[in-house]
Amino acid sequence: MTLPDKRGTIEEAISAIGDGASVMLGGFGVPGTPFCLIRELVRQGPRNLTVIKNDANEAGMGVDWLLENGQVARLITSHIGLNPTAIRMMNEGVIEVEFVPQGILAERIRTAGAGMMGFVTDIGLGTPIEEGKPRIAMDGRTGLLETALRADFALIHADRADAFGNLSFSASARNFNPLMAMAARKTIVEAERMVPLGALLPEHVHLSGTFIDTVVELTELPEVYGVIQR
Amino acid sequence: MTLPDKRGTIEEAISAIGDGASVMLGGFGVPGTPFCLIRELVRQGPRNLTVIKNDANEAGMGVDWLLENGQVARLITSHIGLNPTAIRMMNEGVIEVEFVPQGILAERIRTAGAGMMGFVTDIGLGTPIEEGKPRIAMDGRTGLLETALRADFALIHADRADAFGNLSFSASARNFNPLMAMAARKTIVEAERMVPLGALLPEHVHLSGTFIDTVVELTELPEVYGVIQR
Amino acid sequence: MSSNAKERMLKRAAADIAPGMTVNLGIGLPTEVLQHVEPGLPVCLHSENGIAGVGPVLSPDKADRNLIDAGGAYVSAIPGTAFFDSAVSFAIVRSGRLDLSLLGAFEVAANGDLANWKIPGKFSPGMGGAIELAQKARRVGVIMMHTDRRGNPKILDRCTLPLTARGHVNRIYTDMAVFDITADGLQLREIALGTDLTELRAATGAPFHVPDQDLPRF
Amino acid sequence: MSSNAKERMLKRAAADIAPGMTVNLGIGLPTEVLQHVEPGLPVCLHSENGIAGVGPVLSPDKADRNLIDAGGAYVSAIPGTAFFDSAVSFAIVRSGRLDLSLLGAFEVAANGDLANWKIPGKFSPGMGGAIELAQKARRVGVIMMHTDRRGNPKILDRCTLPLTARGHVNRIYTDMAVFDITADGLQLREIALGTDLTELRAATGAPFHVPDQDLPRF
Repeated sequence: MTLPDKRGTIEEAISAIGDGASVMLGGFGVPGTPFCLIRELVRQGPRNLTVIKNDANEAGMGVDWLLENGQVARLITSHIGLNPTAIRMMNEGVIEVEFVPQGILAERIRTAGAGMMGFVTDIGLGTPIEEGKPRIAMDGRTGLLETALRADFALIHADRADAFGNLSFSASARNFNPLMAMAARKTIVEAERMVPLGALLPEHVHLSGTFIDTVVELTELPEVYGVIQR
Repeated sequence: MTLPDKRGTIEEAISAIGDGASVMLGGFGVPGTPFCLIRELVRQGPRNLTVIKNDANEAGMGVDWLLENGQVARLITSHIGLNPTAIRMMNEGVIEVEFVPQGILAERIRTAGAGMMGFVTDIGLGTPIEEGKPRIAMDGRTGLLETALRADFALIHADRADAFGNLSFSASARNFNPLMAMAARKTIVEAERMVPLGALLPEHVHLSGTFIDTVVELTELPEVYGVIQR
Repeated sequence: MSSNAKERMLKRAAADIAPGMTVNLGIGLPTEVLQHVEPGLPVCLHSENGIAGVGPVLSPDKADRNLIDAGGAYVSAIPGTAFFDSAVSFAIVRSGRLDLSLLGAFEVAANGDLANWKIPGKFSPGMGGAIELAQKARRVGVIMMHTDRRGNPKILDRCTLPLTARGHVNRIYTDMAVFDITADGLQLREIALGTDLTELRAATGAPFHVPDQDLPRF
Repeated sequence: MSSNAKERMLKRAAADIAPGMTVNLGIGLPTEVLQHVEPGLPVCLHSENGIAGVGPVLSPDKADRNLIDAGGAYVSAIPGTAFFDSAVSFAIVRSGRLDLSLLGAFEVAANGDLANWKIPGKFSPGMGGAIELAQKARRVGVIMMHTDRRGNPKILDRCTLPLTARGHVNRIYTDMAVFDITADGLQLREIALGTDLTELRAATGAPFHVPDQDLPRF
C-alpha cells in the first residue's frame, strides 16, 4: 500500500479556475495567505469571482491584487478595515460584500467541509446580524439557522506538505486554511517545504491529504510573506 | 505571563461527579478510554449516570465496570456489539440505550463543544434514524435537525499533558477525546505522561488547555490499557 | 459455497479499487478484500476511528496498543499515514471524500436500499458508522454471500429489515455474481465460474436484467 | 483627558484580571491593558486568530512572520502556548471558555447593549470577531473614553448604532468611572481621582445609581 501522489504545477492547478468561480483563500492577515497561488490567479485572470476570505489583506497584497485587477464580483468576509480599496469598491457598489461574524464564517465553512447543511446558533440574535436568517426553536431557546458555505476552489498556504497532501501549518498561519481545504470541491495547496511521505509524523499532521487535490511546491518565497515593517 | 496550573488528584476530581450526572467517556475500543478515571468513578460509586461513549468497551473493562456495578441508567452510544452485558441490560430494560450514528454522535458532541445549539444533516433521511427529528428545508433540500450533546463531565485519556492541560493523543487513541473535552461543563484528563509547559510544541498540541479543568497524572498504567490477546 | 468462490468474489471486488482512491473497507468480508489489492497500488485506506493511510495488520506481539482500526484489528502506519479525531474522520465521509465504501449486508434491494445494522428482536448492537459510510461514499459496494445460511436470497425486491441507507448502493459483489443497481433496476454484470443463470435466478429475490452479449466470468 | 487618567483606567481594568482566567483583549484600548497586568499572574490570553497563551509583543526585527495576534501585532509564544484553527478558536469563545472579554465601544447602554462595529454611512469595515466576543464571554467589560472626541456621552440609555450584542456588557471602565450593569440599571462603583459626580452626570447619557457609602477612587 502506498499513498497517491498529488503534486502538480501551479499553472495547471490554477487553470481550472474559470470565470464566475467561488474561491476560498486561507489566511488571517499575512500569515497563511496563499500569495503565490493568488498571484497566479491574477496572471491567468478569471473574472467575476466570489472570493471568501477572513479579511481583504492590505493595500498591495493578496486579495488587493484581485480587487485592483477587477476580478472580484463578490467578497464574503469578516473584516476589510485594513484594505481601503476594498472599502472604496464596496461603497461604490463595484463589489458586493457579505460580512459574516468571524466565528460564524469559520463554522459555516467547516460545516460545508464536514458535509452538513447548516447549523443553529444564537450568535447575533437580536442584532442586525439576524436579518434574513430563519429562527429555529430548540429546547425552549431560539436560534438562527446558518447555512454551510461551500466553494468551487480553496487556495491554501501550508508550511510543510508531503506528496499525498498531508499538511502542517506554522503558528497563527493555520487559521482558516484547514477549514477551507475541507469545504471546496477542489483544494490547491502551496507549500513552503515539500517533505517525503512519513516525514510528518502521523500525530503531527494538521490536515489529512484526503482533503487535498493538488500540492504545489513554492520554489521561492516573495517578500510579501515577510514581516510587515510599519 | 504564565499559564494556570490545573493539576489535581484523581480522588478530588472524580468526587465532583454526583448521582444523576451525565458523563462523557473518551475512547474507541481500548485506545483513548480513561480506564483509571472510570475505575475511580466505580470506587466512588455515584449512581443513575448517563454515560456517553462511542462503544461500551468489552466484558471486564471500562464501561463494563460501571454497568456491572449498577451505576448506569442511560447509555448514549454508537455500538455496543462487543459488550454482552450492555446488550443484556438493554434487552432487559435495566438500562436505556440511545443509539446515534457514529459521525452524528461525534458531531453532536462537537456542536456542544463549539457552543452551538444544533446542526442540519441529511444523514439517516428516509431510514429509522429519522424518527423524532424535526425536518428542516434548506436550499431546496431536506435535512434533519440534530441537537448539541452536552455533559456535566468529560473523562479524557491523553498521552501527554502539561500542567495547563494542553494535550496530545497517541495514534487512534485521539478519537472522541478532544471533542468530549470541549463539550462538558467540567473536563478531567488522565495523562500517561506529564511534561513541562513548553515541552509540547505549540503546533503539536492536539487540544488547548483552555478546555481542561483538571489534569491527573497516571502513576501506573494497568494491564487493561495493553494489547488485547485474542 | 467453496472457499474458492469466496476468494474469487474478494478478488473481483478488489479489482474495482483504482489508483488514487480513498477507500473505506467495512468490518467482515470487506476487510478481507484488502488481501487481494496489489501491494504497490496507490490508494488511501480510511478507518472511521481516525486514520487515513491504514497499513497492514500486525500480530499482537508487534502491535501498538493505541493503533487499531474500526474493527478492532491492530494495524500499522505507513509513510504518509495521518491520525485525526472522530469528527474529522466523518467529515471525510460526509463531504464525499471516500471514493468507495465497501460494506457487508443482511439485505440489499434492487432499488439500492441497504439493511445491515439491525434485526429487530435478534440483533441490535447499534449502527456504528454504517449509516454515513453507506449514504455518503461516492460509490457504495456491497460484498456478501449471495444467500443467507438457510439459502434464502439476500438480494430482494424491497428490504424487510430497518434500512441503513435508502438507494445508495451502486454495486453488489457476491459469490455468484456482480450486479449494478441502475435507474433501470438490477443489472447483471458478471457471473461466477460454475454458476448458471437458472441457479442465479433461483437464489435472487428480485428480477434482474441480463445483457445480450456474453457474460464475463470471474 | 490626561494620559494619567487613561493609565489609571487601564490599570483599573487590569486589576479585574484574576489568576486562572482565560481572557481576550480586543483591539485598541483593551490590548493596552496588558501592560498593567502583573508579569507573574497565571492567566491565559486568547487571540481569535488561533492562539491560547499569547506572549509579549515583539519588535519587527525579532518577529516571527507567521505569528500575529488578531490585531496584527507580532506576538510571541510562552511556555504552554497552543495554536489552533479559527473554528476551534471560536469554539473556545462560544462555549463559554473565556472568563473575560474586554472590548472597546462606540456606545454602551444602561441595559448592557453594546455597539462597536458599525457607524452606518461612515464606518463599516465588518464585525470581525466582535459579535461572539461580546455575546459569549462569561464576563464582558467595555473599556473606553467616557465621551467621544466632541465631548458627547458614549454611555447612553439606549444605543443608537447597530448593536454588536444585546444586554451582555457587565462592567464599563472609563477615564472617569467604573460602572456595573445590573438588573437594576447602571450602578456607579468607582470614580476617577479628580472627577466629581456633577461632572460625571453631565458626561453620562443615562441615569445611574450612586451608592450610599463612600465611592472608591482609582
